[in-house]
Amino acid sequence: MQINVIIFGQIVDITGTSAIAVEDVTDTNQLVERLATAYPALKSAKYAIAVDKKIVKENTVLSNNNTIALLPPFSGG
Amino acid sequence: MQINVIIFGQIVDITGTSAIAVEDVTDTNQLVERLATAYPALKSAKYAIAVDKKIVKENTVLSNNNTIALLPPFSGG
Amino acid sequence: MADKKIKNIFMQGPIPAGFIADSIQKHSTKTDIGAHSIFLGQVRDDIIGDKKVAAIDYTTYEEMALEKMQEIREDMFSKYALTCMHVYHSLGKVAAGELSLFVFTSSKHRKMAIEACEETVERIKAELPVWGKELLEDESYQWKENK
Amino acid sequence: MADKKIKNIFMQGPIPAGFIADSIQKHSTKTDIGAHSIFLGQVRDDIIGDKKVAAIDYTTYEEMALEKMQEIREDMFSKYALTCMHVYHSLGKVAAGELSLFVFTSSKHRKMAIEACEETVERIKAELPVWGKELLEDESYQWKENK
Repeated sequence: MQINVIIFGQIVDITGTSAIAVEDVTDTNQLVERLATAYPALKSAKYAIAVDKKIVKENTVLSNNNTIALLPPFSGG
Repeated sequence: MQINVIIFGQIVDITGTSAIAVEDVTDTNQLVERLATAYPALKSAKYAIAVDKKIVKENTVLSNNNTIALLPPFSGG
Repeated sequence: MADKKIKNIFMQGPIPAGFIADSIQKHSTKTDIGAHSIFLGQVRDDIIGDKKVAAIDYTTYEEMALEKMQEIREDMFSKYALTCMHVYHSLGKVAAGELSLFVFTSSKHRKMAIEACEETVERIKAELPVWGKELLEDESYQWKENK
Repeated sequence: MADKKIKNIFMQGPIPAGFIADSIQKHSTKTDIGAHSIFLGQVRDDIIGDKKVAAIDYTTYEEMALEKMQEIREDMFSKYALTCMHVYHSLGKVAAGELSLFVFTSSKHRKMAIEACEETVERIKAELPVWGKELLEDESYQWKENK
């Protein structure tokens, strides 16, 4: 299964792109591992994962219908 | 000794004027009594007395150099 | 305090929205400001008995009010890390829907600006010798009371 | 929530003082309002290392931000007796001294307007997916962090 991930803020400085596709992941824990392998700098980066515009704190099962986003700490205002 | 008193807000509705002169008073307690005699409706009116722009809560000796003001409850803003 | 310049805060009639915009705009040169907090008091058309308030006519004991405002201002600057603070209060007639009070505090960080603004509004309501006469539709009136 | 209209809060570039004045002016027809509370965020020219911040470039995850803002708005209306509430946030480049956030709450009484404004600002800073990139004088940059 291919998961499409959209990326914001300073995390784009690490990935070099604001959208990536990750193959063969079924939950958010796996996604984090796969991202860390592809982009080692992500290991020390602070970010939250949003699934369908809601931040998830626990491991969450993913389907390719979900919208997945990597969100560094907010700094609006 | 003559004391000049300036009057504001709803207290003017009682006195009919915004400045009055009161003869032979030496302190604020006497002033309150004399005013109540002249304007009985003042007995039930709420007001503070300011001597030289400071509100006095205790009986205060007056001289004719003082600026005395009768101040009903504030309602600015 | 005797040698400090006492600022005037009173303006005749309502405070125009354009005046507030000008006041905000002037702060764009103060680039150490991160947060502004503004309070605006607007005249309500409350129902008194069976009549609406059409306007409030404000009067003050000006010398005392300006001296008291100076004291409040100094207290705010010593209590909070403010960059600046502006206060304007209407005198005379202000119709329902128009603005009668404008309190504007600015600081590097939001907490200071917000707290100073709120405290200033409370002190103005409680301590400034200003009186509002609520003019009703039928030209009768009632003296306003602050809660 | 699905059938409620989601309001846009974003505007390109800085929030002009004249826009704020127009927003205030529009409330003069709402004669049951007694108090307005306004918060403005202004870009500071902080020193980072030995360089000044010239501007902040704001980006957002717009769909999520608008959904979250709608949630905050609904919470504020159920918690406080508000007459109305308006929020605007800049996207793109906002220079030091310019305004990037405008929160505007109105109520019959001051306490409600003031508390709702402050709480909305805190929630925007903590919960809205918006990122500020501080552009320094020499065209290097640093990502802003909210405190």
